[in-house]
Amino acid sequence: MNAELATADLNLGDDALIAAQRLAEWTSRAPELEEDVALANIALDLLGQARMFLSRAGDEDELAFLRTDRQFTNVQLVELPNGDFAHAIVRLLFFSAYQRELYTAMAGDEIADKAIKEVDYHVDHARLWTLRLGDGTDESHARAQAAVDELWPYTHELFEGNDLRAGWLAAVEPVLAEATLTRPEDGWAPTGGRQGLHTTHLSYLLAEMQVLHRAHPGATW
Amino acid sequence: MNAELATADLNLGDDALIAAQRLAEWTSRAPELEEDVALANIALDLLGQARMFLSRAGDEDELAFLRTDRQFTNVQLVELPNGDFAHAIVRLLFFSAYQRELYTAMAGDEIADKAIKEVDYHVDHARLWTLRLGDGTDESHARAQAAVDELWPYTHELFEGNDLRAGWLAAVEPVLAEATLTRPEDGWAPTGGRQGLHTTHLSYLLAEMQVLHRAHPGATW
Amino acid sequence: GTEDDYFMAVIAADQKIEPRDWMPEKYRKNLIRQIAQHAHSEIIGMQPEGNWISRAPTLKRKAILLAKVQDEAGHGLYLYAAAETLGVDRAELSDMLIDGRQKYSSIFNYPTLTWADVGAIGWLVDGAAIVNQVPLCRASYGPYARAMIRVCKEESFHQRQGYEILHVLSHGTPEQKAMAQDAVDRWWYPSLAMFGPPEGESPNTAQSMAWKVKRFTNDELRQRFVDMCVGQAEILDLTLPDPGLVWNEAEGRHDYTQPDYDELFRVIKGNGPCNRERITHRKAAHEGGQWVRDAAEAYAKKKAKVSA
Amino acid sequence: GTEDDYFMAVIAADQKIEPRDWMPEKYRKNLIRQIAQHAHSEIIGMQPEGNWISRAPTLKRKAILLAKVQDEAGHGLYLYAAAETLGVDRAELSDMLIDGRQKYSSIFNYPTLTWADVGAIGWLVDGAAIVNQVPLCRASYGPYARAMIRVCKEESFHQRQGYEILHVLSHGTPEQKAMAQDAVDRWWYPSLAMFGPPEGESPNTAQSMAWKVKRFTNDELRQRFVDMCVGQAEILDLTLPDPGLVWNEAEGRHDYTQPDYDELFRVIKGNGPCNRERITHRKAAHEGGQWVRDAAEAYAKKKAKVSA
Repeated sequence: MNAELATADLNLGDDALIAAQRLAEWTSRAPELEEDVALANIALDLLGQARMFLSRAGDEDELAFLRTDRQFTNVQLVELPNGDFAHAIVRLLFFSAYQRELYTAMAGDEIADKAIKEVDYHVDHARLWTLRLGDGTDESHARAQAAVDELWPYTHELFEGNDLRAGWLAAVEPVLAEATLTRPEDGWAPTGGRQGLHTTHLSYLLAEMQVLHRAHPGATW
Repeated sequence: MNAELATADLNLGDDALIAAQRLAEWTSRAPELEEDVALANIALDLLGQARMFLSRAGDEDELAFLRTDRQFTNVQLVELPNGDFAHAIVRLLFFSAYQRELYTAMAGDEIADKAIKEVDYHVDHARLWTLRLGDGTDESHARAQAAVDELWPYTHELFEGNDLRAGWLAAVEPVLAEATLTRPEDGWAPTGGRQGLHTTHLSYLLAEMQVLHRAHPGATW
Repeated sequence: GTEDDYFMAVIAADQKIEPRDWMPEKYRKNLIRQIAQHAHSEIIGMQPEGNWISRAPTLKRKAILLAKVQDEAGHGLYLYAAAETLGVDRAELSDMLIDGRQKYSSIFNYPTLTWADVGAIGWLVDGAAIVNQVPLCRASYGPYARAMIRVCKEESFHQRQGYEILHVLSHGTPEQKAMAQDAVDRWWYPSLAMFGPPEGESPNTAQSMAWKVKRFTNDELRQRFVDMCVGQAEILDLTLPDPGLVWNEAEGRHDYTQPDYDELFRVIKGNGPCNRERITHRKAAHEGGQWVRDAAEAYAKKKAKVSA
Repeated sequence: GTEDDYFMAVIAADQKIEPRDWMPEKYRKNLIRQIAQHAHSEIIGMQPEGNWISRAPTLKRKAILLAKVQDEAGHGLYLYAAAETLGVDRAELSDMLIDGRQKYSSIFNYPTLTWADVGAIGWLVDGAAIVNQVPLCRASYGPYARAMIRVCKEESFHQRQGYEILHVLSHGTPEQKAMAQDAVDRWWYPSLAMFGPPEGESPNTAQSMAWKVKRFTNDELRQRFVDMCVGQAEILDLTLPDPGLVWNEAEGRHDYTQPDYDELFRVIKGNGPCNRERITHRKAAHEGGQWVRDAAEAYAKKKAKVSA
């Protein structure tokens, strides 16, 4: 294993872990029971991916529970606090479309090959809900557009150091268009996650996620 | 120092500390700048009381930062999550009126004698705002009444093992009446705080409050 | 009448009543009440355990717990579907849960204070649920019996997971062991109370047994549960918090102290530690999701119009 | 005209202009802009530091930090009061902050990532603010000068507290020391940028200096700040993140690398890491408090009617 691959594994593992943590916060709060099942299922897939990537980079629990936010290298998109259901769906669309591009580009990598099938389903689920919300009622359209506008700037960070943006745009733009949503102008492009510079939200997320593990150093669970 | 007094100090210290922590969450979020100053001031007073009581019971920082929720003995009233401003004011009214009765009954105790002047101001501040909200607009009345209804059951726990309730009612009931608010019927009386049985909210509050201290065992700050 | 005779004959022959079959109105109502209460319990039951997903101590435990809570949502889905075969709809049942016309298991009105509670719920609460539910796999109403087979299979998996959590804790650090014992101390009596009040005080038992919706009395099931737990507690090296719990050689069973049924009734009537919180949470999720369900419906209508 | 002569004579004599005095419209507008921006900075400045109140590592540090953030609210109050003497009202200023017509110091658009940031803000940001503000205690407009005297006194107390936080960290565990260095690395250049762009690029400087609202150029103040920090950094045993920072014997001052002014302008234009978050937070507090302010007003009217 070379150092570059270990870094990549950390990045991908952290992305998936933090995305799973946010999505799991929806548990018992979804707008319908089927969606409680679906969101938990997607969170489980992401958690599984996180475990595989982190285990390849080191000890999954040491990495997940004993690093500070300055040591996590996930993109900021996944750490932003949950908003409404439109926020969850649009974030899932943006993030899973990115994961699909990435895992496709990584073809031959054992973990990516396994995860791509899951991610296909995530994209599809997000796409269907984006259509329903964007092209549903006035209220759902407004909420979906607000989520798109809020989250778009954070998507730029997904493409630092790779050339996946064209493929991602080709996947995402038609969904937004079919959902009657406006694709925002590119402008502000917050960054820093890959260097451990996060929004202030991540340290709160980690405080909660790590509290039990850290309270019992060396314990087995 | 006898064991009974140490327990009393822990109870009172924990009450004040958790109340301060919740009140301090309002910082930079108050409905007007004067109220940002006032709430921070009250939180500071409570924090000061907590420090004196906990220091008399042991090491203030060990007690504040290294116990679990099962070891905290504050009443549940102070640990409930923040709601709207009416919730903050009504809780302050109920809690500070209790503190005033208690500290008055403790006359001669060095800490109580010092704190009583602060608490007089807290009661007065809460009283004035209860009047403004209860007898203000329809919306503020409805919000104040909702806060009274939600919080009233939790006041029973304040009077476990003491005979302060009559004095407290004599202080609180006229304020509610003048504020055109209905004093709820007594009924459900949640309990457990003094035995370390809390609502599930306390462990989240502590996870946040203790995260930094616990992450650096033995460090000086 | 002939219909009633046929119905009773099916029951007597241990055959299944199916949705298309005639059934007495009281049988139907009683079943709806029971299945809905069970479905509601799965849905509300997501909350106490869901409380620890974000804080699970390892990633593996997080995955197991998340999968378990997801299973509960799934159980809710099968059970609502079974109830719907009796001519009610889910939205109506959901409303009845939120406004308190229908109940859910009172056990979920207790808080989950530590990670060990996740273990204790699995071991004791799911254990009690299984003892209650295994006979329901033979319930006379087909859709209910079939849903219960699936539910019981998953529940017994959950119970083993809970048992294993406690086993690891009780063989871990002194703090972990204390945490496990504390959880068992708090969950033991509420679990015993899950079987309901003793006979004579439970209004529905006799009729339910005649209809083979219920097959054992509350006390029979509670005894079975106690007898089952004693040996498991020994292996766990944890103490069941009942000094009156002793083997009765003559009767071939354990004597034990009954739970405090006054407390049970207080909780059932709405005054447990978490009743308000559970319903407020469910209501917020349901009402907060209204705009989403409206959007899905509006979108489906647009698409139907286009393809028509 | 005579009024203008009198005004300039007061300025020339280093006397104070008071609210009742005649003043040029541009002087008034310029002052309102400057005082309001300063007040807004205090209000927005509560957020980055407020972020650590709930997590302060000891109760004493929690009390000190809470008191400091409370002081900032207090400074906001004096400064809004000073601005109000110039004929604007606070509600209007508050609206201009929220809708972006008036600015606040760009430094507060950076996040506070660790506890050490609280120290770095105290040492560097409050330090830079003091260098900027001490001359304003002699500003020609009386209410502003008097508010600044009070503000500067408290700020210098805050600066010492921040310095002390960093001192403890840098002499603590290796993790604490690294945390302190990391914070200084991140806050150094944004603090230098607080003095504004170099002369020639700052549109208001010449006029403000003529009116004795401003008394030194941005570069003079920045130089003073750099010279002050170097010795303090040595005692702190922390490195200022500028390899170009060296003593220039000939000039009797330190040479240093200028901050990235492109970044400063990006942040001023709204694209710093936290601009949106800061305004969203302020807006939520302001709008969320509307019903409270309405209630207070309605109550006051009722009482006035009763006593009338």
